[in-house]
This record gives sequence, structure tokens and C-alpha cells, in this order.
Amino acid sequence: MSEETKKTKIGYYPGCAITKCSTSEEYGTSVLGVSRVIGPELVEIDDWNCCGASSGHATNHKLSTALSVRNISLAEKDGYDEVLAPCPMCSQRLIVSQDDVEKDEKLREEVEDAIEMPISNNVKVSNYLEIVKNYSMDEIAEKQKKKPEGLKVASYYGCLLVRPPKILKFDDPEDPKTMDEIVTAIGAEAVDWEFKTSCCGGGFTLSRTDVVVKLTNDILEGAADAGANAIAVACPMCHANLDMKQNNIEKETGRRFNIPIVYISELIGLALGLNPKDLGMDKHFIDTGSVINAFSNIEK
Amino acid sequence: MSKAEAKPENQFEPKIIAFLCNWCTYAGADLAGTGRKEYQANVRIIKLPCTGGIDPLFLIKAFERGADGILVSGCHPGDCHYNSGNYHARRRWNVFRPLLEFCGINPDRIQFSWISAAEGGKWVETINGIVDAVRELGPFESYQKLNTIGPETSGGAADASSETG
Amino acid sequence: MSKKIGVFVCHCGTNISATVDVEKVAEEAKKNNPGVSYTTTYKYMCSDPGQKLLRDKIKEEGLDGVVVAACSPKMHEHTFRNASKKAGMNPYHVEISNLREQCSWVHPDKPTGTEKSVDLVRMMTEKTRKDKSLNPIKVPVTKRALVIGGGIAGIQAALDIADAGHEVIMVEREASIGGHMAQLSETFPTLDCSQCIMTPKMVELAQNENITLYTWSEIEAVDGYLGNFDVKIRKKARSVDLDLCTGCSSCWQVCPSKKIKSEFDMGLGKRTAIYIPFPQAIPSKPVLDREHCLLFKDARKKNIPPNDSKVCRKCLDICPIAPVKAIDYTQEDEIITEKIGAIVVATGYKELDDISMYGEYGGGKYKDVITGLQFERLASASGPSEGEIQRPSDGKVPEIIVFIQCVGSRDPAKGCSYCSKTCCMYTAKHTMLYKHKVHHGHAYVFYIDIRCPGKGYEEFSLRAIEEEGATYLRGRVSRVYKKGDKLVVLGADTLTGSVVEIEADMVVLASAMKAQDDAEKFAQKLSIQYDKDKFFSEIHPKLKPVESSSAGIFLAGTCQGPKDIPETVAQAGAAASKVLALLSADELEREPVVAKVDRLPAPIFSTCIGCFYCQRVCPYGAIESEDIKARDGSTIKTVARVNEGLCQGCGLCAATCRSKSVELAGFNDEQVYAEINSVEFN
Amino acid sequence: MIEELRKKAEELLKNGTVKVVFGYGEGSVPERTRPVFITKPEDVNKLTWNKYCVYNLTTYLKRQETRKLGKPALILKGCDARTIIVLLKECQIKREDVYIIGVTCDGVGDPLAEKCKACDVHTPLIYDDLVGEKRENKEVPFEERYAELDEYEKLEEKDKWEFWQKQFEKCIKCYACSNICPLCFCDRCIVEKNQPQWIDPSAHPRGNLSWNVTRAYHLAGRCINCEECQRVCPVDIPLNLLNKKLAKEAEKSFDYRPGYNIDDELAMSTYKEDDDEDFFK
Amino acid sequence: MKIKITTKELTSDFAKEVKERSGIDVKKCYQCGKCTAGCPVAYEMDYMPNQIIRFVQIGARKQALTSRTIWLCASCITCTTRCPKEVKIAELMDVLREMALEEGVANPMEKDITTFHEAFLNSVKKHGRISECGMIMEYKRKRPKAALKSALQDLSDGSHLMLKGKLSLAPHSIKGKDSIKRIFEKLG
Repeated sequence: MSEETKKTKIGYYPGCAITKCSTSEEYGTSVLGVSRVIGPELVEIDDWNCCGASSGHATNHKLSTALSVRNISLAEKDGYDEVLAPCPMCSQRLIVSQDDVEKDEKLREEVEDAIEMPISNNVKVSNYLEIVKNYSMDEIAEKQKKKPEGLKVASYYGCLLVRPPKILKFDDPEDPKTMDEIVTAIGAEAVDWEFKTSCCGGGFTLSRTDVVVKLTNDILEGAADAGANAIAVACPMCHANLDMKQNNIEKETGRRFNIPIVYISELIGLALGLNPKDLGMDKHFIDTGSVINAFSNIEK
Repeated sequence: MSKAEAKPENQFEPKIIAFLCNWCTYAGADLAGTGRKEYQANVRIIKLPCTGGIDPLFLIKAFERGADGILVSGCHPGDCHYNSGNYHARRRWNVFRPLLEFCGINPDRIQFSWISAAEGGKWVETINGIVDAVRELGPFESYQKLNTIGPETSGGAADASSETG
Repeated sequence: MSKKIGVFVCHCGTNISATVDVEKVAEEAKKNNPGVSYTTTYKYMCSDPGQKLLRDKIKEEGLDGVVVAACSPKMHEHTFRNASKKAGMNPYHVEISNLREQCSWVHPDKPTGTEKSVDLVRMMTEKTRKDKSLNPIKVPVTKRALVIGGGIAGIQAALDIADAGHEVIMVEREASIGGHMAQLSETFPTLDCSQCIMTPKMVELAQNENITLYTWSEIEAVDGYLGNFDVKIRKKARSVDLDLCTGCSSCWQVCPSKKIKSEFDMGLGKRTAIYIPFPQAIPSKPVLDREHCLLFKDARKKNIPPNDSKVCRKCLDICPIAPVKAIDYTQEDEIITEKIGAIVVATGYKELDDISMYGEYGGGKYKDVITGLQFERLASASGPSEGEIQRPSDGKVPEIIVFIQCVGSRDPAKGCSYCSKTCCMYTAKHTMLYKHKVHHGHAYVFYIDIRCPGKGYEEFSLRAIEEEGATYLRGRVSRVYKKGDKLVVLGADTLTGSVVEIEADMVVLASAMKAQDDAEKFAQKLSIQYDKDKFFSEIHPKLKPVESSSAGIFLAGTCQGPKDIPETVAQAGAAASKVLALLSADELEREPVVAKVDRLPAPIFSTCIGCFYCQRVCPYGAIESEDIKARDGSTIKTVARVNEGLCQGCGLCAATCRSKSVELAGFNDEQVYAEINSVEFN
Repeated sequence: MIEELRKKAEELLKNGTVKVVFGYGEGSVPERTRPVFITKPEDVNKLTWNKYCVYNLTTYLKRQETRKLGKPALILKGCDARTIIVLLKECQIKREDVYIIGVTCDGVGDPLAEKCKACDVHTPLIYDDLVGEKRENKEVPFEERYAELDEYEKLEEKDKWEFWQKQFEKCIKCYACSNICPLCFCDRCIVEKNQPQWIDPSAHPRGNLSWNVTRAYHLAGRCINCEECQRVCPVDIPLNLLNKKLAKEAEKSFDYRPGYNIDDELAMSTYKEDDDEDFFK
Repeated sequence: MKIKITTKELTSDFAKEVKERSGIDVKKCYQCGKCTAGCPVAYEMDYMPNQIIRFVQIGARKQALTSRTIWLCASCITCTTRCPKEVKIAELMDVLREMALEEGVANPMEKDITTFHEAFLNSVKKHGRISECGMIMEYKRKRPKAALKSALQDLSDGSHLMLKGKLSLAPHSIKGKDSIKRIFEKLG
């Protein structure tokens, strides 16, 4: 297994939000840091561009499809069978766009014309949870150095990892389990809660802060009520909203949650004994000290 | 109606003969009728109890007579009114179809399908599909133009079945 | 030799004549066709005057062949054949051109439809020319009926048939008859107790001398045909000798396995391993559930015969029957064969119980999200809570209860597009039962449409709202999630255009009526057809609602589609009357559409060469071999022969025969040839 | 080997096991042989065996005039013996009514007949007596057995059509092909049926296709590739290509080869629930 | 509200137009309201999601395209996921937004949102990727009021981000940014 895994080379599509010097670079940093230890090898796709994210598909379907598909064609040109897009906004856009051009011959032709590349659509786009589950579970067990104690994690998947389920075909859209499995694998407690796939308000961070505050409040409340002392995420948008809005919530409702929001990759990194700083854990709004400190060396 | 209006002048209208089983596809075609589902009028149905009762001779004869295309359709596997008729039929077509193809007959001219009594919609799709496909292929002229009179016999000796196609 | 053929073109009101020029069709039929000696058109050929016209013209014009260009032969072929027979013409000289379903209804362009119609009429005219006179085949009838399924449909049908003096065999796969109706608490729209009206019927059935009851039994195979079925029944090992057992209850009282989920109580109550499903069960004798019985579990684990296990023999030990005990661990499945004349299929439905497909409702995850049938058991006096409405999780009486309609119904995304028909009414009933038992509680119902087209149904559902105070909200629920010990129901009220959030104590899903899990396999066993939802198909949705696609097999109740009790009972009665009509004759006439191997004068005798491919392909074993003997008794030739009694007329043999020595009557070579030959090609 | 054959024949005729021996005799020229029907022990010297013994003697099993001669012994090559298995399965003969003198064979014809190129029955699979040294029946790969078809299957549709039309045009409907075929044993061939006349008995291009396709189809799952039809065709239509194509399809789709196993189900009278149906819509 | 239907409305089949553009068949919707029930933003909307579908069904083009709802949809796809009739509601919102922009009838009350989308795509067009700073600047310039509304937040969020070295002032441009421009020219 490990021989195989090491050889597996996967195209890496960071997307704008988690690439270096972006708002959520710690996600990217930790994903790459972790993959260096447990594989698979990630190689950044040359000259990738923004997938258009929510603004693209919200206002111009063809444009957003072309922006997304260009990246897939680039990956194919580079010879990858599989691409990791850790940001679910990106992975969802890439997969849905693949599906759109697959089903609509006319759209495919227009897009091929615009991106000036052929579309053969043979690349599988994966989200981060899939990659960990498919390639690295054994490696985690093998290479784990630290184990958390008393860490109760609410796994928060948000919208775009699981929806639309008919196209993404990833996990149970109402009660996904993959992240919980990873959380459990590293020795933390995965709490059963009700808001795994509730919406945090996504792209309304800037334009409709009020909406985001209300929705994140519901989610944080759900996690707190379920007894979680940390929320694990795999999406930079979810992270930003849950992490940054806790102050606003306090101002509006008076309730201070102070729940650290950590990327699942950061949790894996901690378990592997990586330096929290290298994982970017100092870049969070809500202090992650409680999570970091929950980990201690495994005695072997 | 819009279809009829849009029809170009002198468009080739193929003649398709459909051999259907009584229980599934014939009933499916009836259902399309009951549902007033419009489709192209190029098909002439010959009803038999079961696809298992269709001798390849029928198909050969239909082509010989001048059919541009043939459809054979019956119950889905497992649904045959006679338990296994469609399975036997499927076996026949498994060898017969490649034989015709080997002789240079375009396989699109002879299509097979399973259409149940409940699949009026599929009937319409199938018919429109084969009519469009055969229209695209054009008339089966290479066959129809073959002489029905032998090299050595004069016209008088030809039998009754040799009407001009 | 040549036939005189009459062509009758039907207008079908305007159904045909609106898009087909019927006059032209009639005219063209005669043109260049010396065989056609008479043509006419008529408004409704199937009407009495239409049939009279047909009869009169056959006589007046001396017709010996008739083409009726009308609707599908599935509609009126029979009508016109009968009419012709009355006029003295062989009914099999009648052919139908299907102008309505194949032309007028599907080709709105009149010239196109007319051109095709002319073709269709010509095809049938040419076929008719080759029609041979056929005479119905007579087969004797076994005067005994089989009823499969012992729910209310089966019971009603069995009683009706038995009361008319015929023998009935009932096969029920559960340990007791009664079916779903025995599980219900009260029934709409009268609110009378279901068991109170059901159990007398069950007793009546048990006491009826004409009825043989096999419970804990299943149909293994059905062979034969209308009037002469051979049915194999598997009597599953019950481990209890029904003749010896008195139903004294000692065994199930001592059984130590007491925690098995009761199927009858929809998993809400418990039962023992040796058990009767419910107190009024018939037969009131137990069955041993070998899967859960300690003794059988032990035997399986050790891989020894059950009788050798000594883990637990409490039921056997306590059984008071002597000298031979009524309990027998060594019993095995037994296959019995019965001769049957007609069959009623009344195998019922299955409630959608895999509610985990509704993850958004917490189906299968939250104990207090239950199905409609589970609520019936909760509300039933004989149920696990003796009629108290209690939450399965903690026994608390729910003060706010939410009913969600259309769960598994009208939901194509979950693979079920149809309406289950009964849920609107039973949900209204549930709100009333709830309100009668929990006066201070409140019931909310999320619905899409309230469908109550039965007698007294509209009034009943309005009563739930107006008098019993249920609050109906028009909208589907999107999500149910747990918050503390409450269930938060996230729904909508589309009438006010708002999202509605209810903190409920209990949620009842009005779950769909689905076909039985094994419906498909069962249908194949009986060679009957089923629809996309696996409900068995009637042969005509309006005019033959209880006839299955196999002659002599009739459908009753919910195996054919969702329906309520009155409808089920009515259909069962209808199926019974069809059976009685069949059994009232000593002989049946069968369509003479059978195969025949040719016989010719000596020295050929038959063109059959005896390769017996036909025998190999025949699904009915209807092909026999016959030795053609010379005077001295020596065999000249061995050829195939069709047993007309067994032949079902599929034509497989004819298509397989290389020399075309076997042909199917009604679809013989000349007829098919004539049809192909008569199509006018470009 | 010839001596052995003659001895065997003599013995069988003498002890009354058979009434006649169907064998090969010398022809008018050395490159030819002809069928001989030996009824008297003293005539056994007419029997011969050489590489010119191309044809399949089982065809005489269906003929009245040779049937009348009484129980026969047949000298059969491995390929010819496959016919016996088919005939047995199709109830045309009873095993006890024929005596099979199998001959092992390394190929016939000069040049070597096409059918011998991929032979896997050098030693017959069924016989009562075997003459000649036993050979190993080595399996020949599927592709090799049907290699002859490749160049025709590769043709464009139009070229296929033209090729076959050119061939069928030549057909004079002499029916030599079906007369010689040991498996065309119908008392009344479909072409002789005139009510209705499915196949036009007179030769013309349109009807010729019908006849040739039907003849081939009637051999689907049955033809044992003796190539006799093609050999006797006076206008040299490569009829065996059609037979071979069907054999290939039957083997590909049903994993069936006729004449190898007396206990199998005949390909065209059985089915499997998972038979291929990719071409169905 | 009054929905007026005249021959003008009758000749343009709005539902058909939507279907041709997107393949979404709103006729399948039987108005059960499950989309509304599960919508996280419904409470802010002027019309419920099912009502938007209804507008399309009955040809009330103006009401659908000028609604705030279409802009408030967060594209969380819960509605599409749970729709019993498999109507792609979230995707329908995309199409309606696209049409509203094309026809210039987007609801001015949600200008904050449309401007955000504009700023976002402008950044992509220019650099091939998002320049977060540039995008935020453009947005703030165009929507000063929105900026004011969350001025305090800006101070804390934005400066914090910059402090932590996460928000770069220099735009990330890709090599192939010309090819991105051409995509925008062809399809934008």
C-alpha cells in the first residue's frame, strides 16, 4: 500500500482562497505539509486560473463553466488522472462543470472554443476528504505521533462537499461521515450533531454580513450544544465565516462561543506531530491553543 | 403539427416495418396512442404474439419487398408473456444481425428494442429514433435497385411477387 | 377460393375521423382490390347499431372476411369476432386495423394519417384473405380456486368463492391470516375498530368447510394454464404440528427469548421466539422463529442438527400434548401440489419501512420519527402501549405531534412517483385518534394536497381540521433534527409564503404503500405482468381491472396498487365473481391460437424432419414426438406434434422451424407473408 | 493405412456389422477421389485414402438411395465426424445405426484446404474404430480459426455490400450447396415451400441475397465448417465465409461450437439470461 | 400584488425560455414547498423559493427577475438536493440572475451582492485569479454604504488579515492571463 501511495501523483489545484498569501492560506499550507508526510504527492497544476466560484455561476453559466474546465484541461495536459481541489467551492465547480459539458454537446463546443483546448474530461476531481480517505488512512495510523485528549470535534462539511449529491456522488448528503471517520482515526471524539451540512452563508461574507452572522450562529450553537470544543472544516469559506464571525455574534447576541475552527488538515498535521505554526494555526481569529494543547505524544 | 410544417419538400420518407409482440410493445404503442403522443408516421406494424415468433425470414422478406428499415421490439428480458420467448429471440438476433452487417447492410436499418406496455414514451422515442436514423441513411436503394428478374429468364417467367418496388 | 371481404371503417366519434379521412380510407380499400366487395364507414362500429351493421352486411353481402378499421384490437377484436360469429361467419376471419391508436391519435396531420391508414387497412385485408377458419379449443376445468394472501382481500375473495360452493385453497406466508387490516387501530371514515370488523371474517374463513388454509406457506411454482393450473406450495417448517397443537399458550409463555421485535407491532413491541403474531391470530397456534430461537442459533453455531442441541428445550418440555408433543424441531419444509382452476392474487403491499432513505427527516435515526403503521400500533388497544400514545424513545406523551404526508409517495427523486391514496385519510384519522387520547396536545399536518374523493371522506378530513383542531400546513417538510429532547421540524406553509419551524415531540411519517419486496419474482413465477412500481398489472385499466395478464389469474387488493379497505373488498368480490364465472363451466373455450405441425398425404406424411428444435424452445413442453407408422407397424418417420391443451400460442416453434413445417394458427406463414407483402413501399 | 481401412471394412461387412461402407475411391485422375459404397467384402480394394479425400461422406446419410443400402460404416475425418455429433443431437440418426471408422488426418487438399489450416480435430472426437496414429488435437486460438474473415470484416459497409452482390449475382440457384450439405436435411427445403413463397426459387439478384442469407442462417450454430457448399458451388461463391461468420458470432456470443460435445445445448435452441443485448435499445 | 396576463405575456413562454437556456423544467414543480422549508436564507427573501418557481411557471417574468430572492440565494443547493421532483432550484436561481443582469432589471436593493459578483469577476478577468485586495477595494469603492455599514468589521477583519500576512496587496497574475481575457471576450 505505502509503496503504491508514494508513487501516486495527483494534480493540485489550490484555488485562489488557499493559495499562498491568500485569506485562507493555512488550509493550503497544512494540506501540502500533511501530504509531504503521508502522501499522496501533490503537484500544482501549471498556470491554473480561478474557477469563477460563486460569482461566476451566479451570473454567467458559460463563463463559469469555461473558467472551471480550463483547469481540468490543463491538468489533463499535464498528464494527471486525478486532481485535488481542497476548496469545496472549487471542487464542486470543477465537477459540476465537467458534468455540464459532458451532458451538453453545444456547451462543450463553445467552451472548447473559448479555452482553446480540447475537453476529454477524463480527470477525476476529488475533494480533500476523499483524498485522505482513499490514500492516506493507513499512513496516518502508521505515522501518527501525537494523540488528542478530550478533544470533541464537530465535523462541519458545509454545502459544497456534498451538494448536489447526484453529480458529486460523495458521501450521504444528509449525514456525511468521511470527516468524522478521519477525526475518529486520529483519536479525537467525533460528536454527532445536526448541522453538518447546514449553510454558513458562503459568499455573503462581504455583501450580506447579517445573513452570515445568523447562519453561523445557528451552526456554532448546534456544535456547542452537542458538546464540541472544536469544529473541523474542509472549506476556506466555512472557515472564514465560522472563525471571523464569532465576534459579531457576540456583539449581536451576547453569546461568546470561542470555539476554535480548525481545518481537518491541521488536525491531521497535529496528529503527525507537525509544528502548529507550520500548519498556519497561528493565523486563526479564534485562538487554536486549546486544540494544539490537546495533543500529546503517543508513548510507544 | 409544427413538425409537419417544418418538413422540407421532397424529404425522403423511409418506410419502416415494425415486428412487435402483442403483449408489451404493441400495447406500448397503444399507450402512446392513448396518451396522444405524436410521432412520425413512417412505421407499419406487424403484430405477432411474441418476438420469439419472429423468423428472420420475415425481416429478409421485408427488406426484399422494399423496406428501408426494420424494428423488432418486444418485452423486456424477464417480462415475456411466454416466459422465455424474448430470450430466444435475442439469441437469434445475436447472430442474424452480424450476418446482415457482414453482407454490407447498415445495422441502423435493423433495430431491436425492449418496450413494455407501460413505455408509451419509449415507443415514441424509438420510432422517431429509427425513422430519423434511416432517413439519414437514405433509401435502401442498393437493395431496392437490385433486379428482381433473373439474368436468364425473361420478364414473363418472373413470378407474382416481383412487382416493381 | 378467394374471399369476399368487407371493410368497415369506424369514425370513433371524431376520434378517428378528425385526423383520418375515413371516406377515403374506405374508398382506397376497394380500389384495385377485387377481394374487397363491400366497404362502408360508420360513426361507432362498436355500438349496437354498428355491430348490427356488421352482422347484416355479412349476411346481405355474403362476406366471408371482415376488416374493421377502428381502435386497437385489444379493445374490440372480441366484440367484432363475436358479432361475426352471430352472423354465421367464422370469427377468425375478422381482423382489426388499428387506426385510432396507431394513426389518428398520434399523427395530427390528416393526409399523413390517411395515407398510413390506407396502408394499415390494406395490410389487414391481405391478412384476412389468408385467414383460416378456426374453432375454439375446449379444455376441462378444475373446480377449485387458489387464493394467495390472507389479508382482507384474500379473505373476502375466498369467502365469496367458498360460499358459492367451490373449494378454495388459501396460502398465506405469515403465521396468521389477517394482513395489514388486523394491524390497524381504527378505520376511516367511520372510526370503527379494525380488529372488531376483521376478526369475525377471519373466524368465518377458518370455519368454512370449503376452505383449506395453509399459513406459513408460500407459492413455489405455478404451471399449467387457465382451468388447469398445477400449483406447488411450500409449507415452511413451522416446528409446530398444527393437528396436535391446541394453542394452549404454554410454550410462548416459557420461551426465554422475549426481546425479539414484533413484526406485527412494527418493531415497537416485543415477542418471543415461539409465538403467535397477535392474540386473535388464525390459526391460533404458534410458529417457531428459527432465526431467533436459542436452540437453533446454538445448532447453527455448532453445525449440529437442532435436535442435538441442549441449550434450551423449554417449549418442548412444557408442551402438554402427549404422547407425541406438538412441537417438533426436526420439521422440514414440505412441498405439496394442488390442481387449481383459477387463482386470485391478493398478496398485498408493504409499507415503506426503510425510512432511512429520508435522511433529512432523521428516518431510522430518531426513535420518535415513526411510520404511519407504527402509529396505528401505538394507537391500537392491542398495541405495545395498549393504546396510549407514547414516544418510543422515552414513553413520554407527545404534546406537539407533527404528521408529514407523502413520505415515499409523490417523490420521484426517491424513486416513487405515485400517490399512495390512503395517507391523506389515515393521517386525518391519526390526528383524531391522537386528539381523542391526548386532549391537551396539538397535531400539525404538513400536506401538499388533501385527497379525499371517497364517500364521506371530504367530511372526515374537514372534521379533523374543524372539529378536532388539527392544524394543516400546506408544504413539505425539508428537515427534521434533534434539539435536546425535541424534534425540530423545518417545514413551509406555501399559503402564507413562510418557513415554519415546529419544536415537536414526535413525528409521524405518512409512509407510502409499496409493492412487496419480492413482487417481481412472484410475478415471474405466475407469468403475470407488473408496472414500473412493481404492482401487478391489470390487463385493462378500466374494463378489466381485476384480470391479470395471464388467463385465469385475477388480482385483488393492494398488490395491484394502493387502495383503501372498501376498494380492496370490492375488488376482491369482483375477482371472486370472475373466478366463479370460470368455475361455473365444465369446459372452457380457449382461443385457438395454437401451433400445428403439418400433416400431408403419404408418402410425405409431414414436411417435419424431426429435428425437434421446436421441442427444445417450447416454454410449455407442448411439443411431443409422434412416430408415423407403416401398416406393418414399422416407423416411417418421427415427427413433432403440438399438444393443443398445453400450447399457449407464442409461435416460438414456428420461428425456429427451418422448413416452416409448424405454423401458428391466426399468425400463420401466409398471413404474415401477406402483411409484409401488402405494405406499399416507395 | 489404406490396408488397415480395407481390412476393417472387409471385417465389418463380413461379420454383418454393417451392410455398406461409405468410403473414398480412386477418381478419374490421381488428384481426385470419388465416393464409393462398398456392399461386398470382395470390393474393399476399391477403398483408398489420401490427401485428396476432401469431401464429407456424412452427406450420404440424408439421401434416400444410400440410406436404402442399410446400416453404413463411414470413413470419417475428424471434421466430418463433427457432423455426426450434430446429426445425433438433431435426432437425424441414432448412434447404433451408424458405424464410424475414424481416420486421423493431417490435412487434405492440394493446396491444403482452408478448413485444415486451423484444424483441432486431427483425431476424430467420435468413432467406433480409429485408423491411423492418434494425433494430439491441439487447440487453435479463436482469432486464428476465424482469421479468414478478417479481410472481409474490415471492409467498409459499401464494399462489403458490393463484394457480396457481385458474388450473389452469380448464383444460379442450382442448390448444389444445400444438396451437398450434410446438415441441410429437410425433406422440404424452405425454398420449396410455395404457400407462401418466402424464397423465390428462380435466380435474380434481389432474391439471391434472400436465399444465400437464409441458407447461411439455417446453419447458424450448426455448421461444422466442412466447406462442401463452397467446394461444389459451380459459380464459386465463397459461401463458407457466411457460415464461418455465423460460427464466429455463435462462439463469441454463446461460447458454442457445434459438433464437439454430444451433451451440450444446441446454440440456437437455448438461451442464457445474460446473453448479449448491447445492440438492443 | 397583481399579476397581469395579456397576449403579450402569452406569446412569450417564460418557462420554456428558462428550459431552453438551462434544461430546467419548472413545469415539474408541484409546489410542495420543500425548497422553501429548507432554505437557510428564506427568512430574508421577498418571495419564497417556491414562489419564484411559481412565477416562472405562470409566466410572471417581471416578478421573478426583479425579485431580491434570486440574489439572496446562497447557492447552498439544499433545495435541489431535497426536491422530490428533481427540479434544479438553485441552478434556476443562477439562470434567473443571469437573465436579470442581461435585461438590466436586477433588484437595486441587492446592489451590494451584484457589485460583489462584478468586482470578483473583474479581478479574475484582469489577473486570471482573484486579487483579494483589489477585489475588496473595488467593491468598497462601488458600495461605500455597505462599506460604512461594516466599517468596524473592516477595521478588525481586514487589518487583522493583513497583520497575519494573509492578504497580499500585490495581485497574483497567471501566465496565461491573456487566454483568460479571451474567455471573457467570448463568453463574458
